[in-house]
Amino acid sequence: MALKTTRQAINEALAMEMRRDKRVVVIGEDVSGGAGTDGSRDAYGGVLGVTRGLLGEFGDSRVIDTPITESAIMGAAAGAAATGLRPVAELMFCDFLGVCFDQLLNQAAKFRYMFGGKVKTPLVVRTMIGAGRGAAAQHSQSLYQMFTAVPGLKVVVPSNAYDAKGLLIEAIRDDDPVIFCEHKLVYDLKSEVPDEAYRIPFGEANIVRDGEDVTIVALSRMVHFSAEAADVLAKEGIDCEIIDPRTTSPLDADTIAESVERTGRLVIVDESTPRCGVAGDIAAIIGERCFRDLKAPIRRVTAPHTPVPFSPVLEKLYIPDALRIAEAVRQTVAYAR
Amino acid sequence: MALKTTRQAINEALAMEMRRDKRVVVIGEDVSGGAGTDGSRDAYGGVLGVTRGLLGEFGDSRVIDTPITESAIMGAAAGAAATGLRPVAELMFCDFLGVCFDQLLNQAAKFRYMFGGKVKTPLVVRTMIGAGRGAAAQHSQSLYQMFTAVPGLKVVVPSNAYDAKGLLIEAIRDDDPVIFCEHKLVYDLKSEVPDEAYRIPFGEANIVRDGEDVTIVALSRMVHFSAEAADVLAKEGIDCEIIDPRTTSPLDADTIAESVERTGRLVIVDESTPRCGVAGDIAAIIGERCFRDLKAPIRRVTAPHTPVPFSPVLEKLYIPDALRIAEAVRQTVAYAR
Amino acid sequence: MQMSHERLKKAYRDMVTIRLFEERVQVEFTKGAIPGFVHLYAGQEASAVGVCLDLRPEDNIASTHRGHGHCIAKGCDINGMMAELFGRSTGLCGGKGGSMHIADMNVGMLGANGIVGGGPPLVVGAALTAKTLGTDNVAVCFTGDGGSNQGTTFEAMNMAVVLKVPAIFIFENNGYGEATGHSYAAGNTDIAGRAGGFGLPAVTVDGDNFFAVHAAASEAIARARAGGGPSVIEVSTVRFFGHHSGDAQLYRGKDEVARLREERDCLKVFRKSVTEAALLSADELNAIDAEVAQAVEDAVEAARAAPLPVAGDLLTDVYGTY
Amino acid sequence: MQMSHERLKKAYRDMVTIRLFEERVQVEFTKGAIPGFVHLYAGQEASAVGVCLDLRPEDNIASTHRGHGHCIAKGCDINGMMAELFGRSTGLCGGKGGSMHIADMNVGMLGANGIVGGGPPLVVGAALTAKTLGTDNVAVCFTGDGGSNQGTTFEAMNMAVVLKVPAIFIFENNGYGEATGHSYAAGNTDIAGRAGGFGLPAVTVDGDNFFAVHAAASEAIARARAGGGPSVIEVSTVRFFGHHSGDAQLYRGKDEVARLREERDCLKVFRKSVTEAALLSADELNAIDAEVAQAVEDAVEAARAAPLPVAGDLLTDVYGTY
Ligand SMILES: Cc1ncc(C[n+]2csc(CCOP(=O)(O)OP(=O)(O)O)c2C)c(N)n1
Ligand SMILES: Cc1ncc(C[n+]2csc(CCOP(=O)(O)OP(=O)(O)O)c2C)c(N)n1
Ligand SMILES: [Mg+2]
Ligand SMILES: [Mg+2]
Repeated sequence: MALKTTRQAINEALAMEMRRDKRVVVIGEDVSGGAGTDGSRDAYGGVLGVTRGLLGEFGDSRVIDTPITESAIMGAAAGAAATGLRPVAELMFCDFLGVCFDQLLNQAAKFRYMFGGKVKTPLVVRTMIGAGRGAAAQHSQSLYQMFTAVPGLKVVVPSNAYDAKGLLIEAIRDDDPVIFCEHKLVYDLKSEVPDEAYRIPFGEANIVRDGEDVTIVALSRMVHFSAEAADVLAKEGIDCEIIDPRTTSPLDADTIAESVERTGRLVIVDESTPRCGVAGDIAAIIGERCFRDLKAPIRRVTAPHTPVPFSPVLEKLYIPDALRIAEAVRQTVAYAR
Repeated sequence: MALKTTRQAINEALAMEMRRDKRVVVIGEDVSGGAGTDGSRDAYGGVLGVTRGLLGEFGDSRVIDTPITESAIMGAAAGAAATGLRPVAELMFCDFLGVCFDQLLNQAAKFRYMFGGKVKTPLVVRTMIGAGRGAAAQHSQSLYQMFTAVPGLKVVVPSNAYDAKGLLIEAIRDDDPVIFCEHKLVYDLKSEVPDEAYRIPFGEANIVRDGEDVTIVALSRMVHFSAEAADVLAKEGIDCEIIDPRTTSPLDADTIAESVERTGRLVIVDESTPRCGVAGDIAAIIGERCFRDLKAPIRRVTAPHTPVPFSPVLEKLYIPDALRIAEAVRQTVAYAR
Repeated sequence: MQMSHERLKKAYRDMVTIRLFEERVQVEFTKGAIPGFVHLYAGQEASAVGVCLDLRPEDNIASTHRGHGHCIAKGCDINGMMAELFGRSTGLCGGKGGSMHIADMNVGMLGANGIVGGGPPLVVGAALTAKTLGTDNVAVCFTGDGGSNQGTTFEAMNMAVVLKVPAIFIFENNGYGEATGHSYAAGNTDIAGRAGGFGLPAVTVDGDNFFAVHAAASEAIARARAGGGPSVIEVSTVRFFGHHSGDAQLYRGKDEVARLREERDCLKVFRKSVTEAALLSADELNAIDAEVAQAVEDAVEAARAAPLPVAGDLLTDVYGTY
Repeated sequence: MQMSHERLKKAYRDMVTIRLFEERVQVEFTKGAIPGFVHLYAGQEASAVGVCLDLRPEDNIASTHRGHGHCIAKGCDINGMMAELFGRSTGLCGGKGGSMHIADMNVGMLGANGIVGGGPPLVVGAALTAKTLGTDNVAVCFTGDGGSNQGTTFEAMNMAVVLKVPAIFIFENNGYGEATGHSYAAGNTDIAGRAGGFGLPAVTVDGDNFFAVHAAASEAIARARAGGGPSVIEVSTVRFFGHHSGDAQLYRGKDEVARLREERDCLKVFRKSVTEAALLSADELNAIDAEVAQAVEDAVEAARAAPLPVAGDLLTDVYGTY
């Protein structure tokens, strides 16, 4: 085992699966880069370098650069998946779903059901989410709620390198379309990652920290901010349990419910916007299941209902942080029925 | 006042606003029909005849047929709205958002914020929602949750002719982009509709029926099924209050909360799928606000987490109906903490 | 090269099957036996059959909302199709798909499609599978004149050229997208001409003439199998029914349909040409007509008698595991 | 027709402003004073300025992620722009938009755009406004070679032809979309040729030559104003910096940028041609250089000193009423 960044973990998962199964191909804009230029190939390896090196090992018939043409990329990947490949397509930023959503919403996601179960679509779409890099309104969203809302899609939101590797391998071996949401600011975070292949099943939440007073459910980067908040709160005598669902579809409501049955209190932390989001979704599910157990209202800590602002001073206020999480937890714990 | 269908009410609202303001134009596929043919113009007036007759009065410079090109339609409407028109664009079926979502999600919805408040986008997108006509997986969805999730969009889901007219006039006069979701099976429903223009403000729910035992929040066609259920339940001695939010963004949480403070019980009925939907969204909001008042868990009656099946026997099971609503209400009322 | 007797008969049988299937669907739909919406393919038979005759089961096609003809030409069982239209559990999709979503991967039918422009990107993918796995399969996409204006269609053509995949784009130009004329909807009405600008061979053929369609398709398929990349074929054709069953067709000229049925019926054209050239006799053709009529009748009977889906079916087939 | 002295000076001033603005942004970005991502326009100045010189404030343009040049050419205030890049509340968007979302409706600048292919449909709309309200305004869309492959772009061109609106599509072909060569990404690398197939006049011009760009734009604008409908202009041009500030540019040939700066600098070309023809003197040009350098310096100073947005700004400007 060695410390690896999430970027490395994802790259490793891709390489291992491509070695193992020649049907696995990577396709997207600048997944290698340098095609049709006088300079070097693999010049990008993905805009943030996540797929770098794959071209050298697997060649351009399996690491496929494309024009700027997201509908064709997603559609080609869906069509290839339905006919025998296991493509890992890249949607550079999740914000771009708007130019290609049909191929996921109405095509890939619906094939299995609408064709009476006779078509499998083992497609993985890797896409970047998250604010915090000053990338403004059209490159900073966390639109996993849109994917989670679509029956037929599975949605993965890894928070760390270890999970990213195991979940991506699982995604590639899964026979349904999977949207794999990578947070820009999680790429450089390190954790212990085994060199060999391993799978993390979908729908199994990770209990990141045990605690007795309050349950915090947090997604992706928010897991880390929640941990910061929990450290602070521990000093105040508040003992937080932190649960990382890892996949929003399927959602491991059981693990969350078991925790809330003990703690009686739930705070959900989600970097995305509040309306029809994953935080509200979990609140509704747990609010119903744990009605008798809840000692305080379920609180959601989310972005405001606005686009992502550019100016870093505003962006910082936009993104939920440890301070806001801690404050929400305090209020939840202090709540007296 | 006269009894009018929702179809008539919408048509009337469009005609009146077009008469009043020459900046209002209607644009979409076959909004009149017959362009470039040897037969008659206005041959369709919209696939379900909602815009019929507008061409004759306003001409083809204001009732604009287009190719099959939803991105260009939505984008042109957004660009026209930002530069001085007040377009009412038609997205024939909401299911088609997948081929044009970017122009709403990243363009129209974000202009005002991302440009620092300096651009207004008085755009209305009329679109059809709903299952129940055997139109299968790609023509039967109710994707208002996708629109509601987008900061910057307002979302209207009228359940009857009276509301449709007043809300559409409001939408056209509003300076923000509004998605106006028309249920296929609400078009033929009649109600009393004044001949003159009137506005129904956004974010004001309609209390369709007063009751003391349980609050039912229902959207669009589900309002009628809920009323059926309430009639049945009344005979069993269960007194239902029915609230039709009319707009999901903005959402009139106050009216719902006031009702739940009295009844202590809430059932939400939503024809759409359950994950990250409007039902869950309302459940999360009210669960938090009315925590002390709730005598039973908030129940959601929705479609299952599947695409819409074709066969009418399955489609009937898919759509929430009065039976399922009544059963959910009974369980909610019977719930003992 | 002269087509074999067997192939000629197969071509005719497939075309007649489409025609009689569609005419019967119209009747059943009007009676209320078929729910939802149906878009009939009658008039365009030479296109589907001319294109598909040289395809193998391993080759894939993607279709449109007007998909019955493509399904039949690609080898879908008409019993399974009819049952699907009737919403029965014996349908090709177990009754879950309906007219707009008939698919059968066993014969390479990747699905009718309710989204105009939905199919072209998918076909680039099916062609990519062939190229990547080194088979000589090809993938064919049917799109209408209306769909030729959709952005996804343009993207798919460019991508196919860039990736040099064995994809063939067929544009069935029947002059209408719903109630709108192609002459209005396309800034340049020459679909093949516009497509050719994307850097692939593009031709227009007379869709009333099965042999013309077949010749062009043959060439494109052979090129694609040999690694020569994608092509476009525009088929100029006609629609005998409305956009969907029940369409009042006010946008069509007076007597337009009657005239087309008289002058531009690809079945009549085929019959005339094969009988005049003494390739098939009237008796042989009539025998096929009768056979097919019976088969369609049987399909309707079977569909009518077939079981409906059961409640449990609502929740199956959405995820492999979840 | 010879351009007036004033207009020549304005053209030069705008081009130099873009160049010096971008070079300064590169410095400030590298220092860390500018957050996020910036895509610099240096090398392409003749395109923005050649196209915009004949535009009026009421004419609209839509731009791309590489928008600074278009903004300046259309008349955006560089103080407001620089402050926006610095994320200040005095920025053109109050600091909420940043480099990729600069807009100023007062001068007809409908926004830079972070979505490749986002602009073309919007411009069809701006042109529709002009047509519907009966003004003779036009609307211009800038798109890159990369963006020329996006479906929305194709749709917009077709729609513009169908609606006969005064829209002009400029394709700035700098040979790259990020790290991918245009020669790879486009099945047909002749952007204007492919666009011409959509049924509108389409030409290619030398983007190093301001006068060539201006002549083509003039013609297209005049045609659009007169009701003659949409046009396409492909401008062949060069990018002096990387895709974004900080790009290592490994995909570029050795010495490629140095050579381009030497041989294909539109400012040098302009200078040479106007001095040789004795239209402007070296002194006049130098004076402009100095003036602009000072203006850019002032913009940076002002931006640095400007106030940041305050917490309350987070929640404003999202709905007019809610
Ligand atoms: C994305 C999308 N837009 C619009 C529609 C509605 N629609 C269904 S078929 C059709 C016309 C298609 O015309 P064409 O491609 O020529 O095919 P044809 O019906 O003539 O076979 C339209 C507009 C749709 N199904 N999908
Ligand atoms: C829909 C979409 N896809 C991809 C991107 C990422 N991206 C930003 S700029 C760019 C390259 C654009 O190339 P081109 O159009 O040639 O413009 P240039 O950068 O050369 O000015 C890409 C791929 C994006 N912003 N939007
Ligand atoms: Mg057609
Ligand atoms: Mg470029």
